[in-house]
This record gives sequence, C-alpha cells and structure tokens, in this order.
Amino acid sequence: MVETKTEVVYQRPESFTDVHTHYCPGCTHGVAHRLVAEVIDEMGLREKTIGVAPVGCSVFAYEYLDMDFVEAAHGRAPAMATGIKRVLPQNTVFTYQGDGDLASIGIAEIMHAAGRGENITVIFINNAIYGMTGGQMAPTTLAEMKTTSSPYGRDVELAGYPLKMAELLAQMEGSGYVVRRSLHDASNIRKAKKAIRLAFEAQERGLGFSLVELLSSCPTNWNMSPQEALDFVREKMVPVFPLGDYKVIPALENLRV
Amino acid sequence: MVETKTEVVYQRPESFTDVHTHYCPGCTHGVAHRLVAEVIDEMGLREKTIGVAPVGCSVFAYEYLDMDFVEAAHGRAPAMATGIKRVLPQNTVFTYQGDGDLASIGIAEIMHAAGRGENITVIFINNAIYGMTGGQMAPTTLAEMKTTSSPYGRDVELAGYPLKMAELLAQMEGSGYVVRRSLHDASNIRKAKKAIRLAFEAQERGLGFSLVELLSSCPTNWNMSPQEALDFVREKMVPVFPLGDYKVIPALENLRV
Amino acid sequence: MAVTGWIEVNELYCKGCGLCVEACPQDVLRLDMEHLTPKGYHPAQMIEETCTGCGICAVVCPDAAITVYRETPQRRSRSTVKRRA
Amino acid sequence: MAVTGWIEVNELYCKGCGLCVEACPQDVLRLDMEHLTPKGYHPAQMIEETCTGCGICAVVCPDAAITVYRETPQRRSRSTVKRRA
Amino acid sequence: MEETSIIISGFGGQGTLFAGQVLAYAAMDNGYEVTWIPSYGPEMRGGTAHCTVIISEALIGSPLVRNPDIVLALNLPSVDKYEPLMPSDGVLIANSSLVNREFEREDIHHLLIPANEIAEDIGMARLANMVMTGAMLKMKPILTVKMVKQALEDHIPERHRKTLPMNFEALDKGVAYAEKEFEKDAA
Amino acid sequence: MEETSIIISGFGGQGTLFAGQVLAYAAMDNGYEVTWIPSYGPEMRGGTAHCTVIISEALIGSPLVRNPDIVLALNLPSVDKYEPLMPSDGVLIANSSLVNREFEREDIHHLLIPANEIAEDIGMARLANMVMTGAMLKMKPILTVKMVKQALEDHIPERHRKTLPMNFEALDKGVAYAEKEFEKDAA
Amino acid sequence: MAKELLKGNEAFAEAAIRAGLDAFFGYPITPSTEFLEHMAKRLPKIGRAFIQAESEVAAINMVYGAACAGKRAMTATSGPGISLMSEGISYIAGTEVPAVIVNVMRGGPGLGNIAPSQGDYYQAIKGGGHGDYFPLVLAPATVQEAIDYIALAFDLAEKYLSVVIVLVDGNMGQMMEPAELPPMQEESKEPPEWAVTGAKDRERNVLTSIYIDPEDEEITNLRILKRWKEAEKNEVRYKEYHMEDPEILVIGFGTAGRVASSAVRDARDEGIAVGLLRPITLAPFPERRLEELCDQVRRILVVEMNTGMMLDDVLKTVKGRVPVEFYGRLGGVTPLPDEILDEIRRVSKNKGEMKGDPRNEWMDRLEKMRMGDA
Amino acid sequence: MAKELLKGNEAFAEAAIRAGLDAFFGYPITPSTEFLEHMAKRLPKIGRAFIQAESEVAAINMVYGAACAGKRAMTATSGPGISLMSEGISYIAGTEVPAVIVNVMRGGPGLGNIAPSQGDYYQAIKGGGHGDYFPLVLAPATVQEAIDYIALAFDLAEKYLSVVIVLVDGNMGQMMEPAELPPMQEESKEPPEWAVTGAKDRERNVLTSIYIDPEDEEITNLRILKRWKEAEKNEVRYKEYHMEDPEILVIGFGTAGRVASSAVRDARDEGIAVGLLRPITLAPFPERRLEELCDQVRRILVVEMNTGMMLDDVLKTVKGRVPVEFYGRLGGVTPLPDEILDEIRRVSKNKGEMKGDPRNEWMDRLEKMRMGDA
Ligand SMILES: Cc1ncc(C[n+]2csc(CCOP(=O)(O)OP(=O)(O)O)c2C)c(N)n1
Ligand SMILES: Cc1ncc(C[n+]2csc(CCOP(=O)(O)OP(=O)(O)O)c2C)c(N)n1
Ligand code: SF4
Ligand code: SF4
Ligand code: SF4
Ligand code: SF4
Repeated sequence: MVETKTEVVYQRPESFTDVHTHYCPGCTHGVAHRLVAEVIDEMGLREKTIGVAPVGCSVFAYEYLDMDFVEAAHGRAPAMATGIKRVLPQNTVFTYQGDGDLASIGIAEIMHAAGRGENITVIFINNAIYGMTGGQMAPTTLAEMKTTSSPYGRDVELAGYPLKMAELLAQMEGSGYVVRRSLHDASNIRKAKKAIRLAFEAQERGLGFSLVELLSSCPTNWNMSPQEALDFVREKMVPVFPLGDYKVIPALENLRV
Repeated sequence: MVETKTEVVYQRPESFTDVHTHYCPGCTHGVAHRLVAEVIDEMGLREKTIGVAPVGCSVFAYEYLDMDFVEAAHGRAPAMATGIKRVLPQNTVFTYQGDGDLASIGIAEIMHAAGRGENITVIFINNAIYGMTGGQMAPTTLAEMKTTSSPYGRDVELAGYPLKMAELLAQMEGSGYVVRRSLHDASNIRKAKKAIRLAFEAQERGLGFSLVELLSSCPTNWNMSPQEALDFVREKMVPVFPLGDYKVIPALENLRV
Repeated sequence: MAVTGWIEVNELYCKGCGLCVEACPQDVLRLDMEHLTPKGYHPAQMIEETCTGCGICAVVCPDAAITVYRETPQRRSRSTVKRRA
Repeated sequence: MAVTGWIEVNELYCKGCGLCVEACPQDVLRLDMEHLTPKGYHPAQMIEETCTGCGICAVVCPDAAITVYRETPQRRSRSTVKRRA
Repeated sequence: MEETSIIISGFGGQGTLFAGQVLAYAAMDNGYEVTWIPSYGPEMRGGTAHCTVIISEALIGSPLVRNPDIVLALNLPSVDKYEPLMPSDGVLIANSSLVNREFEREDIHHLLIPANEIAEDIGMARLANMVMTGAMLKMKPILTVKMVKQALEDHIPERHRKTLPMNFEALDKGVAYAEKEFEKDAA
Repeated sequence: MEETSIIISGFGGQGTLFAGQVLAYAAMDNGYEVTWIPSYGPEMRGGTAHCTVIISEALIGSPLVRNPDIVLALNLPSVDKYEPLMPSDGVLIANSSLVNREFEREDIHHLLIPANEIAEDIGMARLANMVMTGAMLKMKPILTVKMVKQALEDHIPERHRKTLPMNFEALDKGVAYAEKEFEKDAA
Repeated sequence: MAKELLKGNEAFAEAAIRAGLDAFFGYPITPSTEFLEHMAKRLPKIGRAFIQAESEVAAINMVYGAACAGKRAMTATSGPGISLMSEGISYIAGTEVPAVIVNVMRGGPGLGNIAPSQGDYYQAIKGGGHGDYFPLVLAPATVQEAIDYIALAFDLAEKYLSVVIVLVDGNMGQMMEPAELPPMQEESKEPPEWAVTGAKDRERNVLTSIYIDPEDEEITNLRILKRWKEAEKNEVRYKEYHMEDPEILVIGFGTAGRVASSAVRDARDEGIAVGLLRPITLAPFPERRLEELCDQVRRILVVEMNTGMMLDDVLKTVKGRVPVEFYGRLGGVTPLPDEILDEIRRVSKNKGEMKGDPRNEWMDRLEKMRMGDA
Repeated sequence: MAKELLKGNEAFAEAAIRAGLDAFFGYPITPSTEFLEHMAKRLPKIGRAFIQAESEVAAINMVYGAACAGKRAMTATSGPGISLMSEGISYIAGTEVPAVIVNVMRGGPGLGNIAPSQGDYYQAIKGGGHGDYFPLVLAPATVQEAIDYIALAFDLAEKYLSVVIVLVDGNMGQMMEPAELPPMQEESKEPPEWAVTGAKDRERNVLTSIYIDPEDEEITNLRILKRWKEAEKNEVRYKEYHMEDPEILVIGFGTAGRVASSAVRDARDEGIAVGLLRPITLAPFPERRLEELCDQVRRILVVEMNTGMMLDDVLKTVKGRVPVEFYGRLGGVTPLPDEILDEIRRVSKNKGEMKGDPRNEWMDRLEKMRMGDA
C-alpha cells in the first residue's frame, strides 16, 4: 500500500523581495541575485548583512535583496564596504559589482581592498560589457568582440586585452578566497552557489578578502536570445576566463558546505 | 718604450642638466635619473623624447633631465603619457614614478596602461615610502616597517601587505618588458642601466608596455645614513621584492645591448 | 513507480525568457503564446505531466519565478523491513 | 706596470653622502671635513694616488658629481706582435 | 497646422522611438520644423519608453509639452498616463492588444486598435508601432501616408531594409482599420 | 616688550625650526602670547628652512612679519634675504662658519659667530642653532637663558634628552662668545 | 550642405571632428554616451586618437597629455564624471593649455538620475576644481547652436589657453533636430611653439602647473585672471527674444531658456510685455547687457533647472535695482511652457518689493505644487 | 586643562578624536599631512578605525561608508585631494548623511605649491561636486578656534545631515599656538535610526543618492535646500574687531582676516575709524550682519588670499549700497600687516565711486607691486 508526500523542491528565497526586477529577460544578474539571497538565508546572515550596490545594471540590487543596503559611487563599492566593515566589524558586508564597475573605473579600489585583506565579500559579475549604459566595451570584453564603443570589434592593439581579475586579485596576499564560476547552465549555477557560500563563510571566519567572479550574460547588449547568450558564455567566455579556484587559503580547503 | 693615453672613464651625461638636485644626500633618485640620461644619450633619443614627471620627490625631474617634459597629476602619469603617445606615436614617451604615485593613487592608470599595451616606458622607483610628504607608508612599505603613518610598524592585518607591482604588471597581456632591479651597489646599478636600455629599446620597436622597477633608498625618511640605506635595500627589500625579469617578450630576448 | 512533480510559474516575475524551456530535461515547458503577463511577456507554462520535479528550470530561472513541487511515493512496509535488518 | 687613474669631484653637485667613499675598492676617497661646499656639505676628495680609474665611485654617485680619468700604458711593440700572430 | 505635438508611448522594444523618428523625418523632408525627444535610461529596459515629436511651421521653442495633441499608446500604462493630459479634441489611439479597458474621456477622439494582432498577422510583432502610426495618419492627417512611406524608404536602417514592405503593409493595415472603425461610427 | 618677532633661518637640518620652538615654549611657559610658524615643504630638503616666532604680551594677530626684530641667520642665503628687511636697531646674528661676508647695514646690531665650529668643538655640529640662540639671548634678552634652558628641559624630544647637557653648553658658549665680542667693541 | 535630422550628442561629436579634433578620451555615462560612441565609430577610420579610458580621471589626464602635445583634444561626460575630472581640469587650467570639455548634465547630486538638469552650473562656472582658475562656459540651446559653438570652443580654448566647458542638459544630448554640419576642416596646423613634441632644433619645452615659489604662482594666477578679463571683454554671447521694450525680463539658459521662449511667445500673445535674455556664454556672463536692461524692465524672472545658481550672477549684476524673482525645477524635471507662462503672468501682476533671497517664495510655491501632485 | 603649545594640524586632529570621532580615512598631502599622522598615532591605540587609503577617492568613499553606518567619520586633505573627492562629497550630500571634511588649503590651481592659500573658497562654498547641494563651511583663524569648531562641525553635520567643510590654510595647519584641548568625550551614542547596521528587529534601511524618478529627486533637492535655509537662520557665526562706529569695514576670513586684525589695530592707532568683520561660517555667510553694517560704513575692503571669491558673496549682499574694494594675494602668498595697513590708508582716503569689478583696480596695483619686486 502506497502513500505519497508533497515536498517543495524549490521556492523563491526569503531574502528576495516580491518585486518584478528591471533586468532584461534572461539576464543572469537575476540568477546571481537569487544565489546571494539563498546563501544569506541558509547561513542566517540577513539581519547582520549590509550590501553595497554598484553603479551598473545592478544599481537597484537593494530593491530585490531584502536587507540593509547602501549604493556606492561607480567603482567605489570596495572602499565604501571598507568604511562600513571597519566600523562594524561584526557585520557581514558584501559588494555586488559589474565588470565596468570593478575592473575599469574601480580597479584601484578592488586591488587595494584585496591588498589590505579587507574582510569583505565581493560578487563580481563579468558579462564582458557595460550593460546599463547600453553596451560599451568593458575591460573584460573579448578580443574582436563588437560593442557600441568598439564597433569594429575590440582591437587589442588599441583597446588592450581582456583583464583577468580573478587571476590578478588571487595574487594579492590579502585575499583569502578568489574563484571564477559561470552561470551558463544549471550545474555551473550550482557550483557558483557553493562558491558564494564559501566566500561568505570566509568572511564569517575572518579569513580576509573573498571574491567570486561569475561569468554572466547580457542578451540585450550582445543582441542575442537569452539561450544564445548562455551558449556564448560557455563557448566564447569560458575559454578566455577559465573557471577555477585561484586562491583558497588552507583554512577553507576542507570546509564542507 | 711606453706611451700613455688619457681617457675619460666616466663623466656626467649630456642630458643631465648642470644643476644641483634637490634630492637628499645619498638618495638613489639621483642614480636613477643619471641612468635614464645615459640611456637616452646612448640611444640618441633626446630630441624625440617626452618625459612625464610624477608628483613625488622626483616632481622636479624635468629640472635635471634636459628634454621636453610635462608634469602629471599625482598617479596619473601613465594616462598623461598615453594621451601624448597616442597623438605623437613617433616620439619616445616615458614616465618616472614613485611607489605612492604608481602603486597607490595611480594603480588604476598603470594597470590599464599595461592592459592596453600602451607603448610607453615606465621607470618605477620603489623606495618603500612616501618621500616628498615626509615618510608615510607606501603600498610597498615592508611589513612591520615604521613610517609616520604606521608609527607602530606596518600591521599587515590592518594596513595590508606590500604590493608587488612588477609581478602584477607582468601578468597583463599588454606588457612587453617588465623587470625589477636594484640600485644598492655598483654592479646592480649597471644591471639596472641595461634594463632601462632594454625598456626603451622595447618602446622604439613598438613592443608594448615596458617598466623597470628600481629598488631605491630614502635615507632621510628611513632615518639612516646613505650607506645604511643601501644595506637596507640589499638585506631587507630584495628578499621581499625579488630582482628578476618578470616579462620579456620573445622579440627582446636575444637583443644585445 | 515514477516520482511525479509539477511547477508553478509566477506571472508577476516571469519575463518569458525561455531559459527554463530550454533547460527542462523532460521538455515539458513552453512559453504560452496565447497569453501575456501584466508586463507584456509570454509566460512559461507546463504542457505535459511527465515533470519529475528535478528543479532544473527553477535553478536557471533568472527571475525566481518558478516554484517546484514533487510527490514522492513512500512505501511503509519496506521501511519497516529495513528497521529490522 | 699598473694602470693609474684619478677623479674630479664637482663641488656644485657633491652632497657629501659618502657613498663613493664606501664604494671605492682602493679606499682612496674621503669626505673633506675641513671644507664645505657652497651648499654646506663636506665634499668627497681623493686622498691617495692608487686610484685605478675603475669608475665605481662614479657609478654609485647619486649626483653625477664625479668625473673619472684613466691613464693606460700602451706598449707599441707588444701590440705589433699581437698583430702578427 | 501651427504646431502639433505627438507622443508615442509603450514598453521598451515596441519601437515607439523609431516610429517617432519616422514622423520627424517625414516632417523635415517636407519642409517643416521638427523636434524629436525620447525618454531614455534604465526604464528602456522592460519599463516604458516614449518620445515626443513636435511638428511646426515656425521655429520650435520647447521640445516638450504637457498636453500632447496626439498620443499613440502602445500599452496600458501609457493610456493611464496620457488620457487625463489630452486637450479636448485631442487624438488618443490605444493598442487594444495590451489595453483591456475603455476610455474615460468623452471630449477627445479615440480609437482602440489590436495593433499586436494585426502586426503578428503580417508576421512581425514589432510592427505594432507602424500599424498605430497608420491609424493616426488616417485620424489626423498631419502628414500623408506617402510622405511617411518615403521617409521610411529613405531612413530605415540598412539591416532592416528587408522589412520595408512589411512596414508599408503595417501602415496601410492601420489606415484601413481606422477607416473601417469610422464607417462603423458613421453607420 | 609689546611684540617681538624673531626669524631663525638656515639650511634644512640645521635645527632652525626646533630652536624657534624652544623659544616659543619658553615664552608660553612664562605667560606670554606666542606664535611659531615654519616654512615647510620640499625646500626642507637641502633648501632653506626658517621659522617665525612672535612673542607678545597681547593677543597676536598676524603670525608673520615682513621686518623681523631679530634674525638668526645660519647660512649665507639667510643673511642675503633678511639683512635688507631688518628695521633699524634690529638684531642680526649670522653664522660665520657658513657666511663669508661682512654685513652691509650700519643701522642694525649684528654679530658674526662661528656657530658650526663652536658646535663641533662641543662635539655635535647640529648644535649651531643653540649656539646662535645663546648669542641672541645675550644681545637681546627677551627671555632669560634660564627660561630657555627650562623649556629645553621640559620639551626636548625623549630620543634627544641625552643631548640636553650639550644643548646647555651650546647656549652658554653662545652667550659667552657674544659677551666677548661686546667687550672687544667696548675696548 | 542640406539640413539633416541629427541627434544632439552625435551632432556635437561630429562637429568637433570637423573642427579638427585630434583626440577624444572619454568614459561612458548617460546622457552623454552617444558622444563617445560616435567618436568610437569615426576616429579610428580617419586615423585620429580615440580611447575609452578606464575612468573619467584617466580620460581627463589623457586629454591633458594630448593638449600638452599641442593637439585638439576633448572629452564629454556628465556631472559625476566632471566631479572626477576636477583635479585634472584644475591641472590643465594651471598649465595654461587648451582643452574642451562637454558636460551633458543630468539630475544630481550623487548618482541622482539621468534626466536633464542644469545643476552643474556652479561646478562649471565657479570651477569645480581647486585653486584660482576661470573656465569659459558655453551653453547652446539648439542642436545647430551646439554644432556651431563646439567649433568656437576650440578656438576660444586656444586663444585664451583655457579650459572651455560646453554645458548642455540631457535634452540637448538626446533630442533630434534638423541641423547643418560644417564641412570637414583641413587638418595639420603646425603645433604651437609651447607644445612638447621633442626638443629638436629648439629650446626644450616644459609644461607644468607647479610653481613652488608662491611669488611665481601669484604671477601665474594673475596672468590667468587677466586672460579671463580679456575674454570678458571680447567673448560675451547671448540671444534675445521678443525684446520690444519689455516690462518683464525672463532670463534662462539652455533648455530652460528655450522652453521659456515658448512661454514668452504665448505671453506676448496675451499682451504681456515680456522679453527673454538667453545667455550663451555663461562665463563670461552677459553682465553689461543685463545692466542695460535693468534700466528698461520693471521686474526680472530667472528660470533654471536647478536651485538658483545663475540667479547668483543675476543678483550680483542687478544690484537690487530691479526686483528679481526665481522659478526653478529640480532634479531632472524640465519645466514646461505652461508653468513658465503662469509664472510670467504672476510676475507681471506682482508689484511687491523683493527682499531677501528670491528663492524663499519660490520654494513655498514649488512645495505647494508638489503637494498638489501628490 | 592648561594651555599647551599645539601645532594646528595635530590640534585639529586631537580635537576631532575627543569629539567622538569613530573613523578617519585619508591620504597624505602637504600641508595637511600631520593631521593623518596624528590619527595614525592615536586611533589604533583606542580601537577606532584608521586607514591610509590608496587615494583621496577611496578615502572619501570610506568616509561615505562609515557615515552610512551612523558613525562619526572624517577626512583631511588639501585642494587637489578635495577635487578628487568631489564626486564622493556630492554622493554624501545626496544621500543626506553627515560627514566632516577638512581642507588645509595650498596654492593652486593644479599642483601649484604647498604654501598657504584661500583659493579653494569657491570649491568649498559653491560645491566642487555636481548637482544641487550646500555644504556648511567653517573657517577658524586660530588654533583654539579650530579646536572648538571641529567639534561643532560634527554636531552641525548630524543636525543638518550635511557635509561640513572646515576650511583653513597652510598657515593654520602648520603654526603652533598655545591652546586648550577639550576633555575626551564619552563614546557610544546609539546609532541613528537611519543608519545601516543590519536589519535586526526593524525595517531594513537603504541609503542611496539615486532618485531615478526626477519628481523624487526634485523633492530631495528641495528637502536639502530647506535644511540649508534652516542652517542659514541658525548657524551664522562671525567675529568682529574694533567695531566702534567704523567708517571703513574690512572683511576677511581665516589667516587673511587674522593678519588684517593686526593691520586694523595699527590703523586705529593712526586714528583711522576702521573695523574688521571676520566670517567664521563662510556658508552660511553672515549676510544679515553685513547688511546692517552697510548702513554704518562708508567703504568696504575685502581681503583674501585668492582672486576675490568671498568678494562675490560680499557684492551680492552689499548690492551697491557701499563701494567695495578688494585686496588679494595669490598663489600661496600670505599678505603681511603692513600691506593691508597701506590698503586701509588708501581706502580711507578714497572717496571715488566704484563701478564695475572691484578687482580691476586691484589687479593694476598688484601688478605694479610685482613689477616693483622684479
Ligand atoms: C563616475 C561615473 N561614470 C560613469 C557612469 C555611467 N555608468 C553607469 S553604469 C556604468 C557601467 C556599467 O557596466 P558594468 O559595471 O559592467 O555593469 P553592468 O551594467 O554590465 O551590469 C557606467 C559607465 C556613472 N554612473 N558614474
Ligand atoms: C591628489 C594628491 N594627493 C596627494 C598629494 C601629496 N603627495 C605628493 S607626493 C606624494 C607621495 C610621494 O611618494 P612616492 O610616490 O613614493 O614618491 P617619493 O616621494 O617617495 O619619490 C603625495 C602623497 C598630491 N600632491 N596630490
Ligand atoms: S542590459 Fe544586460 S546586464 Fe543589464 S539587465 Fe539587460 S541583460 Fe542584464
Ligand atoms: S626624501 Fe627620500 S626619496 Fe625624497 S629626496 Fe630625500 S631621500 Fe630621496
Ligand atoms: S526561466 Fe523564469 S523567467 Fe524565464 S521563462 Fe522560465 S519562468 Fe519565465
Ligand atoms: S657619491 Fe657623489 S655626492 Fe656622494 S660624496 Fe661621493 S661624490 Fe659626493
């Protein structure tokens, strides 16, 4: 004789507000938001967490992540987070930044936050483009990739080469956990979530600067369908920005989450 | 039967002006200036060279190096040099920067100049301190080192770890020649000069961004005699900032100078 | 006897991006072209009963618009047996 | 027969830092404590004749204050021999 | 016509800005003074996008107006926003495919047109803007359909040139629909 | 004494700023109003460094003056700069170790003192500043030597405390030298 | 050339190129971004320098470099970008080299929004950067004007060795209007003799903003001020509308002035004797002209898209001879003709004295209005 | 507490600490550096936050963060640093959180020099940053005043949710004077309810300067302006010297005002009826007091260490009722009492009208003088 039990396999996380996001259909910013919300819920950090939103498409992150939030100047989120963390060392402080914000205008602040081993967590969305302003070249834009400010494709001779932030930041002695993940399919999304979890665990344990770089899509400015955009991430971005753990300090290595 | 011939083994280089420098006695800024002047003379570049002076003790570099010069805002020399090189690609453009200028306030500009593979040469004076402003901590200040802004010694937990710029910049795909040398004795000074020569050769050949990091002394703010200061460079700085070639693109490797 | 599942798509959030449709291993999702959400999108819908409740659609959904349910059969008897062993 | 050399120290530039004194392998340099430069420093001076003109002092001098001269003996004969060989 | 102001408003991606530009080109090419000014910014994504077009015989001062003479509302929020602002005798055309309500104002000329359906029949949902433009040209002939087609011909982005016939068809279907409606009213 | 202004000037590293501070402390500790203001900046390296000390019974307005009542010139540039600026009856004391010229002004009190030599005799070249200060206190007793010694005692940086006796000796030698010179003049 | 329908930002950018621009360095920011995008499309094709810099700080210092090399260099941005450029602008001014900077203004302070505003007037006119320097500031109000004044901006920058700021708001940058572009200017003028180009067959050139001896800096400050005074004499520009013996004078620049022109037209239709003064050079400000008008008009209404910044310069000039009133919309709100018409009606009836800050009454009115909205 | 001989920068820094400073973020720059160095010495010992930031840009954004957390945060710098902070200052103002910024002014523009100057007056008063905001600006003139007003600065910043700038010149930062420090203030006031501290047992707090809907930004701009108007009513501060029915009024702030006080004293000795008004709050400016004085005095002399910036605010207030003359020294030159005395003598004899810019005549005089020097 057989009974059945109904379980909820998945539902919208607590810390995700009940509002329709302004992101374009299929934009993986939404996925990244959701993962952050899930991790914060699972770790029970919501009431002590202070988020720092960037200037970029995720400027309104605070409208979707239901916790205390500030909105930084373009690129300065790590400095602002530093100011907060230094006066509220017991709180959990994270920034959420795009590649223009973090790797272009904000590269000084992120390098030095890592250099100081600032005990904050950085969620870094690498979508190889400036989304909010309508598709200009980012430091992470791939060679030959067409954008509104590299209309003939990024000419590395004139516009330089894609910056690999995870690799650079891993070199800083102050960083405790620096990895790159991708959001282009379900299994990678699951791995990304684990990494975000570890990054916050690192902060809770005071192990220094933690950053998760997430390869993301921008269907709108790439002029692709959402699925085409994810395929582009897998086929074109992953080879240039290899996924992996670039810095995991011993104290974290055998941490199971 | 014996004749003798009198030769001048060494004399003040052409491009070094006939003025008493404002540098403190024993400061290796003077050595670095002299080497730059010698290389420019030997390569016959003086009439096409444009120097970019930083804000720092070497702010008056243009008073000693006898060629066209501009004076940049603190940390922005690479951006200013970029502006010049892009409109005068046939000219030789170099910046001369201290560690506060290049590694602290100017880290964004140097990283992106390297990232773009800007075809300029950078002479980077690493004296582990802010000289001009009277001895504050630099990003390159050694752990535990006392400065006027780290009076109890640099606490890496709060003030972070010394930045290794040559290693970081070597990672940028745009850089063609990135090395570290030291000015603490005659043989190292000779090696430093070779490196400076190669850096300018790289620019003349359009091989991309070139940088020579020079470990230097600041007897005044280290509160040491000039010789003690050089010993400090050899004993304390070299171990933290290993000398060596961090990036030499093939085209340069078998260049004899 | 197969595990069965189903999903609910919240039209407030769904933007009809279709990523869940592509991701579904059972191919039981479609965009409802007959219908527009208040925001003017064609929302995702379940069109077959063979959903296993794997949750992949929800994992890829950028708008956390999907809730996934699963019905798992529970065999009392066997479990008792187990307890004995 | 030894190569001989000598140096000139330009008092306009010399700051009496003493680095040349320390660096000189022949130990023929000293700071002249009897005398001050216009800028108020005790300049370097050569105090012995055994300078080889190696130039090391000039290489380390931060103020390019030193000019180094060398007198090299030239043996015609031997050189000719050389040419033959 | 001294000065006519037109607002075209809808969701981002519904081509409201382009429709406005086509009118602006047509006006300029036929010797009128004209200004075209868009809403811009993050709203463009998902949110509403609208543009204001002013066509005049004299030099144009303000490129913006509070009470537009003509409004093409491609979605419901646009109707809600502009219906109260219309001057009496103003012309309000709404896209019934996305607008499931009646008009409230009695003192203005209005038309409900299933622009999305018509466009999807033609085979390109994005043409709703042209359908509505056609209807407008019928209800308020500030410019002739010919002028507008010429403007399309001359200024359509190369990558879209292949859609020119469909654009024309959309315009015509819009005109036709408006005609039919009036006959109804007449009848 | 209503308001007395003192400028102490020399090469960086000659201790001009510290000498000024000692006077300022002495003045404050003895109930005077006082301001001390340095020149600062890159000149401090190699170039000249000077400070202005104003001692007054009333509140002090400007901390700077054009025509200082007293000048201690530790090097030649300082003499060149300040001799012309002195008011008549002003007091100008110059360090003959580094000043190889006579004074030009007849209408001021002046003294040439081999401060470096005297200091080096004591065994510390950096004490030239105190030697000159001593001479000044003799020529223009705005404060007593005792007050200044007390100030040194109370405010000398710890790391230099061991040099206190030498500082005192320098002050005394300066006083003595000035005395001798006057006897000469007298004779 | 025939008129084309041109989008502000693109038209300005193209006008700069045709005026002989050698180099553009910028960083994207709404509502100025099309400016940079147009440069990205055009400059590489014609072998001139274009870089999307890592930041506005880098961009302005690249401009600084290219300007020191004697080339025509510029950047375009919006308020937040100008703030980041403040140090560089001060350096350029202090080095006395020419540069042109376009600010397509948006709502502030802070991140604010991207809607059209005039809130950067102070920053532009009083100099956002440190120290004593005086940028020239142009405020065109139509796409055609902007096209014409961008070329002028370079000439003025070179004539007065000064920073020239072109101040427009988001409306100007985003709108399309029929306008005519000038022909492409022939390139390659000789570099000025002060430029750094390599010391070949001449004395070396050194360009810096450092004058370690205050006396030298004083002379420099004075030299810069005197150049500015020259510009004050020669370069004042403005436009007047319906100036037939007006009783009421409306003053507004850029979009505010343009919108006001519609209101003034309508007011004239109602028989109100009102005229409009639209300054085109905000610095130097048309003081002399305004002084003349003070003898003719009964009352002045200043209209701005900010909290009353040009108002300061008006008050300073009017010196209480005529009552001055103020109407401003803030934070990205563009006033519409009917509001300004209402204001003109009100002002034309108002005979009262104005004492204290004219903004006090306006604040109350605006607040009531906003309450009305809510 | 007894008086000690204190160096300006160190005294200000210590005063801030005793006023309950929680965090200091700065970057070295002459002539403000001792400020940072004192913080480096003291703060770590008492468990408060100190960071030498990588730049002024980072420093101000760290201050921004700490301020959002409801803590007393500050920075100290000089002109070039303020320029780099302009964006951050605008953000702080737009977010309506309190912060204190000390500018120890030096000669500019550009790199200029490190000598004392007042050339950043415009930048401080008119707001160097973009958008509509109004910092409060304090200008102490003695070490004791600075000590007292640093504490006030924090109170005002919190009362008006505003940026407060303390504007002194290099002289003030570098000089030593006897002064008395206040006792250490007890710490740990509750964080304000708007601060981000973690949303525990309360609604979450979000602090931003973004108002994407212009209508909201307009309300915000208005709110900030009204707070400023409040400050204008309540917070004006100034000091007067020899104000026994003066015929001549000298106006100067900071060191210029202090030097002028010596000149005024000497002039009184000569029997010239001259008084000195030294504004301590530059923003809000003591307008009402100046208006009163306009009815008493015959002529006004404004003395500044810049090209005549406060002069603007004086002219705006005086409205031509009294002739206003100007005397300024530039680029790091501090005027000396005898110069100002000469000016007072000259002005007291001068009966002539003043038309046009008062600076015109001064420029000629200054130039002659400099020629004299040369
Ligand atoms: C100082 C400043 N410069 C420029 C901008 C304009 N701006 C806003 S977001 C952005 C870049 C956004 O790109 P990214 O950081 O990659 O984030 P995304 O939008 O792609 O998520 C820029 C340049 C600004 N707001 N402030
Ligand atoms: C924007 C700005 N911030 C700070 C300063 C002050 N400043 C001048 S030089 C300098 C640092 C110099 O140190 P470094 O670059 O290491 O060169 P060094 O003097 O040691 O040769 C600083 C902070 C400045 N001039 N401008
Ligand atoms: S523009 Fe790109 S990054 Fe921004 S929301 Fe749209 S898809 Fe996402
Ligand atoms: S302070 Fe240091 S770096 Fe500067 S000149 Fe002196 S020794 Fe050299
Ligand atoms: S993935 Fe989410 S948003 Fe996209 S169609 Fe499916 S349910 Fe809708
Ligand atoms: S190294 Fe040069 S500066 Fe130093 S003492 Fe010798 S000669 Fe003089």
